[in-house]
Amino acid sequence: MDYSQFLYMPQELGLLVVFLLVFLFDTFAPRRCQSSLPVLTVVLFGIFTVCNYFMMVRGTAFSGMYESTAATFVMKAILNVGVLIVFIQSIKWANSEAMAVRRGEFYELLLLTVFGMYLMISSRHFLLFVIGLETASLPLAALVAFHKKRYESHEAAAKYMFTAIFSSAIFLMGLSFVYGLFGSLYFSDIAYQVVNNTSAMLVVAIAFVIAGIGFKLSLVPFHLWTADVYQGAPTPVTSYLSVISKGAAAFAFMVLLVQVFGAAYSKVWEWMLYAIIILTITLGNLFAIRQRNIKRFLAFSSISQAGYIMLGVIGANEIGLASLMYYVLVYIVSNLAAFGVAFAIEQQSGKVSIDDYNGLYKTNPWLSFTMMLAMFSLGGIPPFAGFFSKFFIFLGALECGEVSIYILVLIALINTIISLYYYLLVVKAMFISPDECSIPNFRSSCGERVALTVCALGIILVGIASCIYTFLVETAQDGTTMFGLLN
Amino acid sequence: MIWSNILIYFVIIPLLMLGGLALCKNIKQVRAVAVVGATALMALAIYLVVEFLGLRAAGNDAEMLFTEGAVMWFEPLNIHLALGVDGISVVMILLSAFIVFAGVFASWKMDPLPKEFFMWFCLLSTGVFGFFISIDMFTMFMFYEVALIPMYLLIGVWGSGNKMYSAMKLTLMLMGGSAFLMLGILGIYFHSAPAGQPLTMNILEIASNNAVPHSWQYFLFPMTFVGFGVLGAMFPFHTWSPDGHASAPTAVSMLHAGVLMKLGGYGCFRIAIFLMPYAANELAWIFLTLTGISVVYGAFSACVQTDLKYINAYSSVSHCGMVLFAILMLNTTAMTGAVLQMLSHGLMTALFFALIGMIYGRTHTRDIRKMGGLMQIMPFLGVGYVIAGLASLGLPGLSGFVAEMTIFVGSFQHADMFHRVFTIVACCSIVITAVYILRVVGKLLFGAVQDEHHRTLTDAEWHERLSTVTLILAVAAIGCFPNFFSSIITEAAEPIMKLFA
Amino acid sequence: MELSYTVLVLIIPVFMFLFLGIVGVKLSKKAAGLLGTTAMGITTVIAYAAALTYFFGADQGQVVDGVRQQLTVLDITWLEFTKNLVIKIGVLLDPISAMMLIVISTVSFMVHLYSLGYMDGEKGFQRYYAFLSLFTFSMLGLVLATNIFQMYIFWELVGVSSYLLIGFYYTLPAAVSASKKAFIVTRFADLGFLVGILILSFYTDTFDFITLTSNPQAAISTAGGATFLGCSVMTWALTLIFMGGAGKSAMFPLHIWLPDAMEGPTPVSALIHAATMVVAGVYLVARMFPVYAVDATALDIITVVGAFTAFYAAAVACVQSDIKRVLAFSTISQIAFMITSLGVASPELHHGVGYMASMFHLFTHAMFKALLFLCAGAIIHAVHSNEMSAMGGLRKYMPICHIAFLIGCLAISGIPPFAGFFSKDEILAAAYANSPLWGVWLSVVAGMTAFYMFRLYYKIFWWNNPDYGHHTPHEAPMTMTFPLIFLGLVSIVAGFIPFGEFVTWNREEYIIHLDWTIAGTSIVIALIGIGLATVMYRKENDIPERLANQFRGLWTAAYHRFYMDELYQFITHKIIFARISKPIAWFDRRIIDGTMDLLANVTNSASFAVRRMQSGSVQTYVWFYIVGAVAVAAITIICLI
Amino acid sequence: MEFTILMYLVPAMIMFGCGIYGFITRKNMIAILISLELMLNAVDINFAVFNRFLFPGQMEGMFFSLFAIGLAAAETALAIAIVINVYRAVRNVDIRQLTKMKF
Repeated sequence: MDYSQFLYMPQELGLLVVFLLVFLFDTFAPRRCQSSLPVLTVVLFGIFTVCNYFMMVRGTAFSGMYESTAATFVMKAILNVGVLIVFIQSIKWANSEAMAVRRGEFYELLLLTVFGMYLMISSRHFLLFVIGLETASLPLAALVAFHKKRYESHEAAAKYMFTAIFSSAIFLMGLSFVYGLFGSLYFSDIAYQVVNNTSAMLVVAIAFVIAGIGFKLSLVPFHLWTADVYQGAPTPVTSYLSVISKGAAAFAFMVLLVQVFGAAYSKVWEWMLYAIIILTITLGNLFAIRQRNIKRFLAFSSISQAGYIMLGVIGANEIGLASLMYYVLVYIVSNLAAFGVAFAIEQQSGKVSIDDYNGLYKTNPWLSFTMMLAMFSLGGIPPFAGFFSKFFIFLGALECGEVSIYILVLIALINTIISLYYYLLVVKAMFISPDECSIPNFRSSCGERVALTVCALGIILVGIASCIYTFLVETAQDGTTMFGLLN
Repeated sequence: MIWSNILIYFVIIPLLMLGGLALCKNIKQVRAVAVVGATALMALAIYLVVEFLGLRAAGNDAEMLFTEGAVMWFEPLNIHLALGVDGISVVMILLSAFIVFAGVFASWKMDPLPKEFFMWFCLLSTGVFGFFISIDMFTMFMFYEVALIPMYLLIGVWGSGNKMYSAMKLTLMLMGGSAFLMLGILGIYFHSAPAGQPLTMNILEIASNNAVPHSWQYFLFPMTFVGFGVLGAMFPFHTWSPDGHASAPTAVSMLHAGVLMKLGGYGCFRIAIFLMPYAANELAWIFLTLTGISVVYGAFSACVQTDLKYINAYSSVSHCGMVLFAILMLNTTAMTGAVLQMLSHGLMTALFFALIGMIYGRTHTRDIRKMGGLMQIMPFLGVGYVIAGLASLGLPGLSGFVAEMTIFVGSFQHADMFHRVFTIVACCSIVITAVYILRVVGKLLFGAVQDEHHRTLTDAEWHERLSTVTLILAVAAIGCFPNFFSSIITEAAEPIMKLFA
Repeated sequence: MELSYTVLVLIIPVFMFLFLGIVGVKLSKKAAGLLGTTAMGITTVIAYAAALTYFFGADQGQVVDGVRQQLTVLDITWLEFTKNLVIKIGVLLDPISAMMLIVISTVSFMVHLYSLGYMDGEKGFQRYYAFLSLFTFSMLGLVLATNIFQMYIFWELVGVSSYLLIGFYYTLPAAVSASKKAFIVTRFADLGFLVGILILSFYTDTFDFITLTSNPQAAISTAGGATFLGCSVMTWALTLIFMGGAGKSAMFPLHIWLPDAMEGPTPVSALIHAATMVVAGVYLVARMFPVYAVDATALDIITVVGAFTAFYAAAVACVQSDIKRVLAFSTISQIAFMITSLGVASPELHHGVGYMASMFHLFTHAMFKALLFLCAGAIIHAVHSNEMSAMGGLRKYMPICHIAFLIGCLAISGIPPFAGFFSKDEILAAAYANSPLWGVWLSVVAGMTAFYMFRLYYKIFWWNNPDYGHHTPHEAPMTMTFPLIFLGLVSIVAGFIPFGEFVTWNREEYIIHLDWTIAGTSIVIALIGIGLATVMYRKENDIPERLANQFRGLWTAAYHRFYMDELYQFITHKIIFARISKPIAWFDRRIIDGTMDLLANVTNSASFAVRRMQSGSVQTYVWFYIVGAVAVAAITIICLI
Repeated sequence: MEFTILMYLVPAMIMFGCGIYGFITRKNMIAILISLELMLNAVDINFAVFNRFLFPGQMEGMFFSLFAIGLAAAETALAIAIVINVYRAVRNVDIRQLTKMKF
């Protein structure tokens, strides 16, 4: 066997190195310097993230089971940024008493899920894909259950676990149909045989596959676990769930649908996705309106955001892919900012209800300012990044120029008004509502502040600095054969 | 390079103000920064007008001037940061500069959080100026929303009455409008160039390509027109206006009625009409009916209001309806009238709201039934109010008359009977306007003093006098020397209206 | 042109207005008053100079083969609508505008002078003079207008200055509502004027008077016989324009504002509501006369409106008890005379003498009606009341005023040799020339005029005198009596001016020769009227009571001005406010706004409705999951088959 | 008798259906885990059968089912651990009690 092909997966290898170092330190380092583990992890992962940008390679490995293209590379790099921010945020938390013995596990499990996502992103064979998927989702179940003391944590873990297994069963069933139809699990082989094949079996297979990934993306109606899990899980895990795994899944989803089932686009899955997008955006918004718990609220908002991300998939073109990656990046910074503020406040005062935020601006101007940026960005208000990402995702969707897509976009646009309503509710709580017993002023930990600053800068700059989007478009167009068989 | 273009500084200055305000420690510095910035903007605007006239006089008859230094922004989508102004945008910029200047002084004693107030104020003006100077649909739309969103906090935090409701309603309705607008703009973008050529967001190129298929125009024209029409308070999308104005603080009402609502009219004309002349011609009658309604309708419902701000909000509905009405007449004179009306309505409504704010700040009520005989107590404000009222009911020598007459004459030149009859209907509004203006003036200023406590109140202070006088002078200037403005506007409107000749 | 200095008559007053308006409060009252009066004096001198130069200018250049030329002294572009439709601000000198110059400047100067005494010690004295200057400016601008739109501009300005002056005592509710009423009613009329202008300019493509009047046939023909609702558009235009005139000149049914306008200071009533502004309507029709002359329908409408108003106002005047109201109604009636006389003056009959007559009457009426009002002012100043019941026997206390008032009454009743006789005689002549009906009608009204004027005269100066308590009425100060004397003299001699040499419809000379049959009858009728008044009101008696009781219904109706005001009240409040505005406001709040709120509520309730989905039990979640997946698949399959 | 592919597929599908049914109806979490196992095994059977009958050439399906079994084991292990956690917390394993967080 030719080991040189491992060189085509430098990011995975780098990640493994980081993981091993952390693991070794966690196992053998003396107890007294254990507390420096989080910082170490951050440093290592930071170095890795930076190095990422020098390890760009293109090529396939393992007889085409694994492919590394510009797009996958950039996608992983984007995810790394998010993961790094999550790590930085959770330094203080990881050093808290409750975490004393288990902080190592936290980081190791997270790193493992990242590894799984890498595999998902660049796998070109369903076996590898499934392995990646499971690697990405199983450790998260453990992480959701991380709060030993809190009951919600366990309930959330149970719900997540059962739904996850169920959905993977469905997904695998779908795969078995695919295998039964085409006798191969290589993306490329399947893609060619999908052409003008519209057997019911294929339709069921595609539906099951969509359901399987839809679970990770929490698309309606596969989303019902989301709110409970987000609420129950420890906040860093929640933020991780909400952005990183969602981002990875979104990319993988696009690859799967476009590259594998692209030939069935207009006949089969365009309409499935069409319906699912409308349901996702609308129901997500409808649920979000009434939430008072900030984490649940963000959960539903992230559901509707996932719907918007799917607009990039339904566009099924380079602009769509680029806009999707861009949207994920913007979504990472915005959502992490929101979660960061929520997390800081939860850490400080244990308050998680939006009503507790009343008059926050008087006491903690910077936190509320960051939160406001995040809300405006999520709501798609210029000049913040969210506006640009929404605009481009719509643009990508409309590229194909079908009237039906115009209607879809119109529905999505009308939904942005509803979403703006509940985002403004948070802003209102912080800036306008009278403050009888507002949270006292406090100084959040260094890590949190760094993370929030990064996010805030991201929110302001990612949009205006057009070079990022331009770069993403170039990446999307760079030698990808994704859209070859589309019809 | 774009820095060589003076237009960009209309955006830079407010941003600098924003930064400066962020560093301010106390109210004095805040005021200093605000005044300096506003004055700079005013000076720049006047300089721009001079330059513009100079270039025109020099025989530069390009449709847009100051277009140099366009910067490629989002290369894959061919989105530029492209600037340019014609006569219409120039006068709009001048108007905005005036209102911002007056607004700063009208909100001199803003409390609480003056710093934050002025920061939002600056963001709003950034959006407004950016909208007027850009000729790229994307940047236009971006600045448009930048101008809209600060309203929420400006009303929500510093407003009065049922402010949360009003602020939310205003923001959501306007954003709803811009949702339609976004779809319209995307649609135009995808049909901006004939097959094979690169798509573009640049208004001038789209207009010269004129490639939007007629079938699409039928869909996109209503989208964009309604999108902007919501902000232009077009019936039946005007209901944000009364509540919003009633709850907004003085300066915000000034800015909103004075400048923001103009974005609606300007956009309707610059994007909807200019880029889709065919549909504009075909569908004009629908919107003509709507705006014709809102002209009379607003005036009538102003007659029975008892809250000063509601009265002015409804009169704004009527006057802005006049703007859209004239735009839809699709001829040069009416178009000139529309822009003049935007100017005059902007100034006099700003004046109105400033005075109402000052009166409210003293009497703490806006209910005209609770006030009376204020003329004896605060003669300066009283006289100012009377002048504003006379301007609004179209007294010759003040701006209102010029604008309305141009609109009426222009609209009546339309060859079609339907349009002329509607013009006469619109004319009726001048009587109704007189009715409600005089009703207010009579109840509020004249007669005996209603509330003995009011006798102790004081007249305007220096900064209030300053902002009032600024606006009154502007109103009178337009009223007395209309040809100066109308000639600038006409030469800008003519080439566009050729599309319909 | 050597007459270009005429523009000063506009510049000086407007400057005075701004000056007094802005820094007036700083000045002392005396200073402000004197300043205003002097400025007015200068204006008057210039106006006279201009008018006299125009008429008797050394170089007879103004007269070309017997036709007086119309001189456009200056014409500045003010606002350019289209290439041809341009608003210009200019000065047009022709016989009628020159004549109006004299009238306005004279009366205005007299009133300025008179006010020095009358308004002495009033609060806002400076403001008063500022407004007077504004009015003078606007009125002069109106008469000197070179185009119909300039006229409209100043038309609005006089409306506003009248509004401001009527509401001068702005603390009195009566004054406020009167001023509001005056403005809104005239504004409504101006709407007609505006629409008329729009139609006219649309077809003729010009605002300019000279272009319009020089060749009216062309104007009609460009309309190409276009009709609207069965009537030719030209008739519409002209009638609507006349509507504007009717509003300003208080023709029935737009007259209702004038009696209330008496709430303003008496000199103001003399200046605006007797001598100058109210005749603007007459002036407008006269200005456009050549155009009207080619449209018989419009002229007939004018005649009917005028004739009816003349009678109506006279009838009401006979029973009013407030002296200013009596004078107001007599004004209405007299202006109606002028209007009628324009209406009946079609060029082919009797050299269109009606035109000349109406202008002549305008001139004389301005003088003697101003005189009457100023006298009334002096009387009110003396007895501090408008009610006749508070007066009587004043001839002993204020002889000058008595004489002046008597002159005024004789003049208005048309007794030779006073001014009114000549002008009214010409009007009657014109009316008879048109049709006997109008002749008789107007003669009757003339008789009524004599009756109610002398009723007034007797009730004030003879009748029994109530006890005036400690302060007995006394003669007014010099500043007030001088104008009375001056105007009195004018009212005596003005009739002998050979008016026809100066003002005729075609600006050619016309020699007035009295038609003694008409003159005789009119004198007789006037004397009858006077005699009747003498019998009834010479001294205390109960004839009026008995008559009033005999015709109780008629009397009350007339006393309440035939309930016109009530009708208007009903229309404005019951119809416009209650039936239109309130429903619209309600509709706006409930329906339109309600829909918007409804959308929000629907969204909220929807979000409440769907919450069951999130039941919290994994099994429901999975249920939705599998159903969703299968449904998606099933639907797609069905669609594919 | 001749073994056709359906003879394997139908039972597999039935197993799958039973799994779903069990998941939705059982109260006991362990029972639910068992039904999940049923579903996963049905998948394994599918792969194996498809491979054996339709594509005997290569072993892809077989391998896949091997991996799937492994994954199933891992999942079950984790699930059991969580169930135990829950049991520690609330002293029972009734899934219908786990509805504290809802709406």
